[in-house]
Amino acid sequence: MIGTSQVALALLILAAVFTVARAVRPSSSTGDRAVALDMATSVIQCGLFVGAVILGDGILVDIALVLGLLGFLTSVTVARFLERADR
Amino acid sequence: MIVRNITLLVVWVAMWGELNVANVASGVLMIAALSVLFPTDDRRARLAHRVHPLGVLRFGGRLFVDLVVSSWNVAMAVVVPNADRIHTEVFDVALTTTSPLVAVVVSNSITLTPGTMTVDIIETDRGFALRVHALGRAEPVSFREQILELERRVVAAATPVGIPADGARAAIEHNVEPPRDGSAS
Amino acid sequence: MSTVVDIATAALFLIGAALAVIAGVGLHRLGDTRSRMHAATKPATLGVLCCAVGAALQSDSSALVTKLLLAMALQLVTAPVGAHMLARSITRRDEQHPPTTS
Amino acid sequence: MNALLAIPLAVPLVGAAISIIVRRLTVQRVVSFIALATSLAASIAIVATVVIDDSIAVTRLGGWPAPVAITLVADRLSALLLVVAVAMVSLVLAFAIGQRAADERSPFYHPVYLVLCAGIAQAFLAGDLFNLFVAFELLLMASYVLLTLEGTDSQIRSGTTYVVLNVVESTVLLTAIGLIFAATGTVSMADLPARLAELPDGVRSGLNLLLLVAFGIKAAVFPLFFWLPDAYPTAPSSVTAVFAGLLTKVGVYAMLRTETLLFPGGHSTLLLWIAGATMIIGVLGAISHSEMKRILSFHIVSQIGYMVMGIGLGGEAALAATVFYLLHHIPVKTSLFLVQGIIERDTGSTFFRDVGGLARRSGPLAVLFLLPALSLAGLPPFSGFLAKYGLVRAGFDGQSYVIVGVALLASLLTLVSMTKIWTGVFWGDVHPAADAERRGLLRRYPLMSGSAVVLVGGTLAIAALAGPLYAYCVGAGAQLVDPSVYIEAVLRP
Amino acid sequence: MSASLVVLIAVLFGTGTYLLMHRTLTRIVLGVAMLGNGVNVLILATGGRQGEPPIVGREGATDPVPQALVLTAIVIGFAVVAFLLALAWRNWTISGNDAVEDDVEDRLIARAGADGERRSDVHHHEDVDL
Amino acid sequence: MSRRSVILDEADRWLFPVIVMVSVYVTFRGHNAPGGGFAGGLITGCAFVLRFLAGNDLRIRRSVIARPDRLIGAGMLLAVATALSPVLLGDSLLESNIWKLQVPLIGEVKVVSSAIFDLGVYFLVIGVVLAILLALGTDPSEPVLEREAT
Amino acid sequence: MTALVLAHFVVAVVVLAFTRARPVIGAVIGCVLFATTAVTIAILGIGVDQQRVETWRWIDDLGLQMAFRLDGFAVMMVLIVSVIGALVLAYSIAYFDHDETFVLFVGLFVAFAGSMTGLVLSSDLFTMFVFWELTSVWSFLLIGLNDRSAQARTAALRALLVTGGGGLCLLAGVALFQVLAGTSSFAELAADPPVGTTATVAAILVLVGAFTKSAQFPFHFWLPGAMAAPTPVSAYLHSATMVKAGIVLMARMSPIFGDLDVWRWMVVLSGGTTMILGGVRAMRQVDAKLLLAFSTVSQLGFLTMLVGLGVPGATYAGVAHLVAHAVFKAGLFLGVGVVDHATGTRDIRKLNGLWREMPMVTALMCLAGASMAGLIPLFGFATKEKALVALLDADVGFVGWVALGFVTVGSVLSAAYTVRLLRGLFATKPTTRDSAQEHMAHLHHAPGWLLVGPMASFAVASLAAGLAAGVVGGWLVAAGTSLDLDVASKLALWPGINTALGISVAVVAVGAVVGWRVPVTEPPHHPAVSGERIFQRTFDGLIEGSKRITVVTQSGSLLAYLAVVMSVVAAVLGVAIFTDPGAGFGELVVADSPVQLAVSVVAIVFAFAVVLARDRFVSALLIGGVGFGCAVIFAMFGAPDLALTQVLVETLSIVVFLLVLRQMPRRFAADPTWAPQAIRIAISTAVGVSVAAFAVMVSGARSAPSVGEVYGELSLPEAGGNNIVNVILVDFRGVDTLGEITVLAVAALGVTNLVRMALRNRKPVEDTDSETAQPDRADDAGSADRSSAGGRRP
Ligand code: NA
Ligand code: NA
Repeated sequence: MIGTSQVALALLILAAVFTVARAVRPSSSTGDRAVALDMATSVIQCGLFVGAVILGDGILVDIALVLGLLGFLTSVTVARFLERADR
Repeated sequence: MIVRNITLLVVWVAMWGELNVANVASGVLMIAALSVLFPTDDRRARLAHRVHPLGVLRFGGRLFVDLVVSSWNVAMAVVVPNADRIHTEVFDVALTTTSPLVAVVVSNSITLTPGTMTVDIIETDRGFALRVHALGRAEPVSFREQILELERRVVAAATPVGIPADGARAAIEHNVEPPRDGSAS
Repeated sequence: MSTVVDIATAALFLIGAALAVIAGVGLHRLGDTRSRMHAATKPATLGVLCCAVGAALQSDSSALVTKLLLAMALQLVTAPVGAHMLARSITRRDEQHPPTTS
Repeated sequence: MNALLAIPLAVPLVGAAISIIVRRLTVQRVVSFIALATSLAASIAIVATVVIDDSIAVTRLGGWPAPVAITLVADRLSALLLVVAVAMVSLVLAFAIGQRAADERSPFYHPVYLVLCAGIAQAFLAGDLFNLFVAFELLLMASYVLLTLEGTDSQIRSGTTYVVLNVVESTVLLTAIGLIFAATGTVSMADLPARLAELPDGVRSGLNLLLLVAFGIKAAVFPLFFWLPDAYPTAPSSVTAVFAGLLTKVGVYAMLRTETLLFPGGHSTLLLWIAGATMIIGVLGAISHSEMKRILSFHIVSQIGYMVMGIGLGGEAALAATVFYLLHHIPVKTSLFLVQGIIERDTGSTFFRDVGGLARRSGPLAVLFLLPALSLAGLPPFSGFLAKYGLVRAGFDGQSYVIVGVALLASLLTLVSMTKIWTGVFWGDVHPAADAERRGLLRRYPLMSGSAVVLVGGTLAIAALAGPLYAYCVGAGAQLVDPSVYIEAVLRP
Repeated sequence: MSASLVVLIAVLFGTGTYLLMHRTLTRIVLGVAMLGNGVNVLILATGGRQGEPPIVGREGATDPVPQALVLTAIVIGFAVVAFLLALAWRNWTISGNDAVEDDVEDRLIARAGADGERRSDVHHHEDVDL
Repeated sequence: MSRRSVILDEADRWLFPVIVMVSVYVTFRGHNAPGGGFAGGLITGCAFVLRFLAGNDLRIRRSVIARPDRLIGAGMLLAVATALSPVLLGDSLLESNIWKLQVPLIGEVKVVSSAIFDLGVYFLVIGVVLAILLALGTDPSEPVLEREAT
Repeated sequence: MTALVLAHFVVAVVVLAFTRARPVIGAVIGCVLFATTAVTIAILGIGVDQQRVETWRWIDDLGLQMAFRLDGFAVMMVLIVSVIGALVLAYSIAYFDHDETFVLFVGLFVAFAGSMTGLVLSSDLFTMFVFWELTSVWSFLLIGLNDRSAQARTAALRALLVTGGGGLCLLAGVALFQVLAGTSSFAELAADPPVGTTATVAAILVLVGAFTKSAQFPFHFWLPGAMAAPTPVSAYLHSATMVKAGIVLMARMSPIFGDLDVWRWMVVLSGGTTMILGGVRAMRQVDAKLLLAFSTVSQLGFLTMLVGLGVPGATYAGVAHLVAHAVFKAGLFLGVGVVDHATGTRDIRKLNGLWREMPMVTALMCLAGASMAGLIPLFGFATKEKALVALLDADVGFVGWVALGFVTVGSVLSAAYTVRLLRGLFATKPTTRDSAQEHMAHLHHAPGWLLVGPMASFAVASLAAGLAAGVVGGWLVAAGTSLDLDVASKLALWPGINTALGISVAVVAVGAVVGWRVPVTEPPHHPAVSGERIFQRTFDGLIEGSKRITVVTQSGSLLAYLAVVMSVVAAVLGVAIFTDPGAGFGELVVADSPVQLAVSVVAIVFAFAVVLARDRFVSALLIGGVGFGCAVIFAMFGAPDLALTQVLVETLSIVVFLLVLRQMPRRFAADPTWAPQAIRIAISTAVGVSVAAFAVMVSGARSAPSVGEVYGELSLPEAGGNNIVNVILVDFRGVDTLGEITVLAVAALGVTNLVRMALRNRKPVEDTDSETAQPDRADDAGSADRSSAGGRRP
């Protein structure tokens, strides 16, 4: 069980690497980067759920909850200001 | 309002993780305080929806299936891309509903369902029109039909009641008192 | 019983993580920003749900389960909102300033 | 005792909270007055306690035992600085109200000013290194806001320099404190000395130096002083006055405290080098400028050098002289800025090209400038001379002849720059733009002049009462030299 | 101590310092934020060993004190960044750029002190994109 | 094209109270699990960010706290007063008390005075976020440049 | 005594505060005060067995006290100060007439007299120093009395800085004596003189102080400049009293240190050079007042040699000549003032045949002049004669003969410049150039009795004292005795025919010839090298140099400041690391967990991406990435509270960043190169590496357990919470949190304020009726409504 979770974590790290790569690639547009950050919060949530099981710690779920509730705000903010800023 | 408040109460109790007097009482207090401090005095609040629990469940189940299918589709587009799978297109689809809630739920569901993503909601004189971004080849007619089907399912879960379309929109846009011919919840 | 649950959890975790990886790859493989958002929204959301369910299966307290359910519900509500807003701004911008190159 | 030590930091915060809520000017003024008066009374009571009991006053916040609780500690040094600071802050507030600029322009002046006061009080009383950091942040954030209160072009430009450098200072300080915790497992200043003593030399010296850098920026010593002369001249005089008098001295205080309590005997040669360079470079900066506020700002830097010299010399006599120097310098510097404020209020500028002949227009104002100016330049019989003499003597006692020579040279150069102000502002032709017929300058701004007069009177009183005051400082020096007194007072169950 | 955190600390401090040394206030604020992160990681990483969350009753809990210190530091860091950004905003509304300009009086002294030796004030304006 | 978004509007309508509830939850259980007034206040702040981004009115409909700085002041007052109250009783600043109350239907409720302190923190932080939002959210479509860059 | 001194200051304040309208009243009060002082001191001090002593302890811990003693020398000096003061003050009533600065003059004059009285009464070096510096200040203000004149300002400054600098030497000397002997009292120092190199240095420092005050070479140059002051000031401060302070000091100190070789040589070389130099320069002057100034310089050199040599007879002669000089020089100055007042000029080229027009003044001036030249039967003759005798008898070896040489040559010059002065002022001279004729000054109005009276007193006193030299000399024995001298022989009008008399006669004869032969019509001579110029060049160099240094130290560039600060950080840590790396490096592991490693890499990548980003929005997003990375690290580390807070703060930070950045251009401007990129990178790398390395070092050094353990034990039972971090925040370290939220609150107020100010500047019209007006400041929600309602659309 824990072993599989470790594998899952490894996969999540891989996902994170892809996500980060999108965020920092010079060719990315601002939108891309915002998408990547959005995606990063999802990956972190996954990681927190898996981590909650590995560590047997419900506390991490709380963080995941808040992250899920508020993670979209970054995207929305970027979206809101992107139109204007690019004018 | 009732729907919303009950939803909030459920959220509150779920958060504390235990159904007991203390949690319900504090939840009621909490919701009362919220209503006092942040009254939704928008005219929109007068829009009511009748919720059908069975419809909600059916909609939820369908949404889950759609999510799985769409994830699969994206996965295929990513893992084994071909011209059809990575083709993109933008459609405008006019909804029949006049309820913003329904429009929003439809729009969100579209985003979670196979191959589509709402990129804009346009309010027209006749209701809401969605601008949808589609990943993969789609046939326009059936595509629209799919979305209208989705809308029907949403309406079956939460039916807007009592307010004529134009009145509601006028109320939203011009902030005037809407005609009082419907019941408000 | 617990073995079954364990296997289910393991599977859900692996699926969730794999979905996240696919979403991550999609961020690179797909052609334009809006296409990439498909990847970021759908598989990623499903991934989160899978992991949440997996965690819920392992939890021994009802409080944690309800909290996880709440987290899932919120994820379903918020993820499309963020995606939509981004897509909207990109669409509107592209309409105002049609991309000239690439 | 519990209540007494808490008041100077808590009551201004209550006042700040009230005047954030209530924007009515009269209410804000009354609240500020009550809060500061209460603080002042408490501070005086603290000094009385410290002197009468001949002990160190300690309160353990939250009632927890000593190493756990954050303690507020008032030894002679802290108590003295507390009284001086609160008195100064109160007088400058009266001045500011008289200036009719600051608090009428922004409803945030009073709350922020009170927070500044609370921060200063907390910095002097903190018995915990991290709490000291928080106090610094408190007074710094308040100072950022006060410095940019009017949001003018020049305020923003120099405010930016000030804010950024002080933020960097905070970062260094926080790093140092974090690493001190890492090395010792505590941030209580009474708990630290024993644990620090066990550390390897490299670690201890690094931590000490890091703290010195942080406090050095705050105190504006060479080569970390440059933010000060750029930032101070742009703020309203009432703000600059309190900054000039107090903020750098908080840095000096922190240096004094940590160098005596936490790292006794460390880096004294380095400190003397820094002291000498600070004195000379600072006063040369003053000489090079032709605007009163700039010159006075550079003087601050130079004078800090004297205090660092005292810290570097170490020993009871030198530390006593340093404490007396602090006691003298705060009101003197503040009063000079108040005089500057009066001139600026009347003429709109203190550039030498814009003013002149003020001695003829207002003799009393000239006297009001001359007394603290001569004091700052270290001429007898004023307090500045006595402070300087104490340091010189301590330097000779320790056979540190070079630094004494530098100090005396700097003192002469200070005189040069003071005469520059005197000849540029008070002598010469009355500037054509000024209304030469408008005499009775002081009577025109009663509240401003009143606070300046009280303050200058205070500086004279320091000289007159130098005997008992110096004895007090010697007591403070003795407490500083022997950290065990402090440690026992705090850790005593 | 974990080497990966050490490297992270080095990078955060290094990049933070680098960003500070610019004329553009935005970059300076970024540098401040970066340094803030660096200090937070530093305090946590040096203050104790990785472990369980410090909740009463848990075995092998990590030291709570560095966490309390860092929490305070995070808040203060946020306050500072917000204020600096407001300064940048004000700077922008005043001058149309967010460059930190040199002190006027100091430059005058420089000019008087060494006429012609130094180049005159350079005013920097942002090249507007798009 | 409208700058408002129906989706964001609805999200605000439904999520705002949810976020506030989460914040209250996080605040009150902070003493026993991660959270506390600061985190709670920030979460409510995020709710206001959502409301702000949706283009909706940020006001709180009670005049006492109509202005964010009043909220700041109230929170600060609550926190300082809690800290200072033991001093009036001769104890030291921030001395904490634990009261156990019997509430009908609910049973014993433990109230720690530091929780009141935390509540002050909560309100203050909300006020801070609101103040910053209101200030820096000034509509940039009205140019505020005082002098044009030359 | 103290009361008398204080009375001066009180009177000064009263005069300045209350006699603005009628300054003459102030002057009269001053004269009364001086007279009272003279009488009181005479009663208290003359013929009294028990010397009056008053001591006021000031700072016991530093051994500082204000100590006065009324010995014979003090009595003599106080009488000089107050009697001359009264006469000069009376004279000034007429001199100033209706000048607006008169009241200021009177106030400062009285204050000066008070300080001078205190100085001469001091029985402690420290006490003397206090008054010493005060006299410098009054002198500064009095020289600058005519502050509109740039020349006066410069002269005042020069005088202040030279005497002030000397004062610092004196201060150092005082402090050294305090350290060496534990006292600065003259009596105690004399009783047990400190010895050794340090003591010698201290004595030299004191001597240098005395030299500056008494205008001894090489500090002599400030005195002639001080003649920019009104004549009464010159007569009183810069000839009769203040410049004698150095002589007084030497008189007090030379019995203690006079037998030091270095002391003697310094005194003789400096005093002798001054005497000659002053005399030579006096011969080059055409302004009578300047001529007198240089003559004063010369005479001060003479006095320095006499008093400083530490030979009892010479000192006694010096004390006597001090009196003689004070009297005749005051008379001469006032006389020049009379001429100036009457003719409007002091230029001896423009004055011709004035003796006809003011014979009375001429006669009086001749009397005073004769005393200066050392003619019998004037007092100056007796004192100079005594000096020559003393020098001839002095048994101090070569240095004594050198002194005698200087005195002889100097006396020739004295006679010469006296002749030049008197001839220039009053005699009928053959005019060589016609053009000069029309510039010739003539008497405008006859001088009144108030002008002539005081001057006549001095002239007559010179004669009377000369005639009664024996009696006066007897009085002066008391002064000599109080200086610890064994006075062997007193003054006498006719000393009998001896070597000294021979020298005197020769000197006067040669001097008279020289004085007559040097033409008075020559333009004033400015020597290529003069102290004045050196001083000015030094001063200008100081100003210029300070500017150059300040340009470097205070560049005004935030960039440079930050570079310095960060370099210092890196440097100090580097020093610490190389001192002793410690054990920390051995305890490094790659990472606590693979996730930690991965997330660290992620955060590092984001950090570099922020550096490379050229787009404002993007950089804000990327720094958010760094923040989220740190949050994950916190969560992994066992710090969920931190992680939660970090996530929230990061989210809000991005929002705030974007709120601000949306208004700016998307792309960063190219940063103008302040320094090569390499330097920036080098500093950054150094900071990063040194901080991290030091962190490793520190982490290996922990020896004691953390206080965190105690918190853990107390948390639940005592503070009622399970979450230790939160309990620490709201309870154990609640005051930190209180401070922290206040910081937050203030920051929010600051942000609001900045925006308010921007909006106010934008809308000045609306501003006047809403923002600044009092009612709006009050508690209406109007401003909040306006700023929050409706219009908030991003
Ligand atoms: Na001027
Ligand atoms: Na400036």
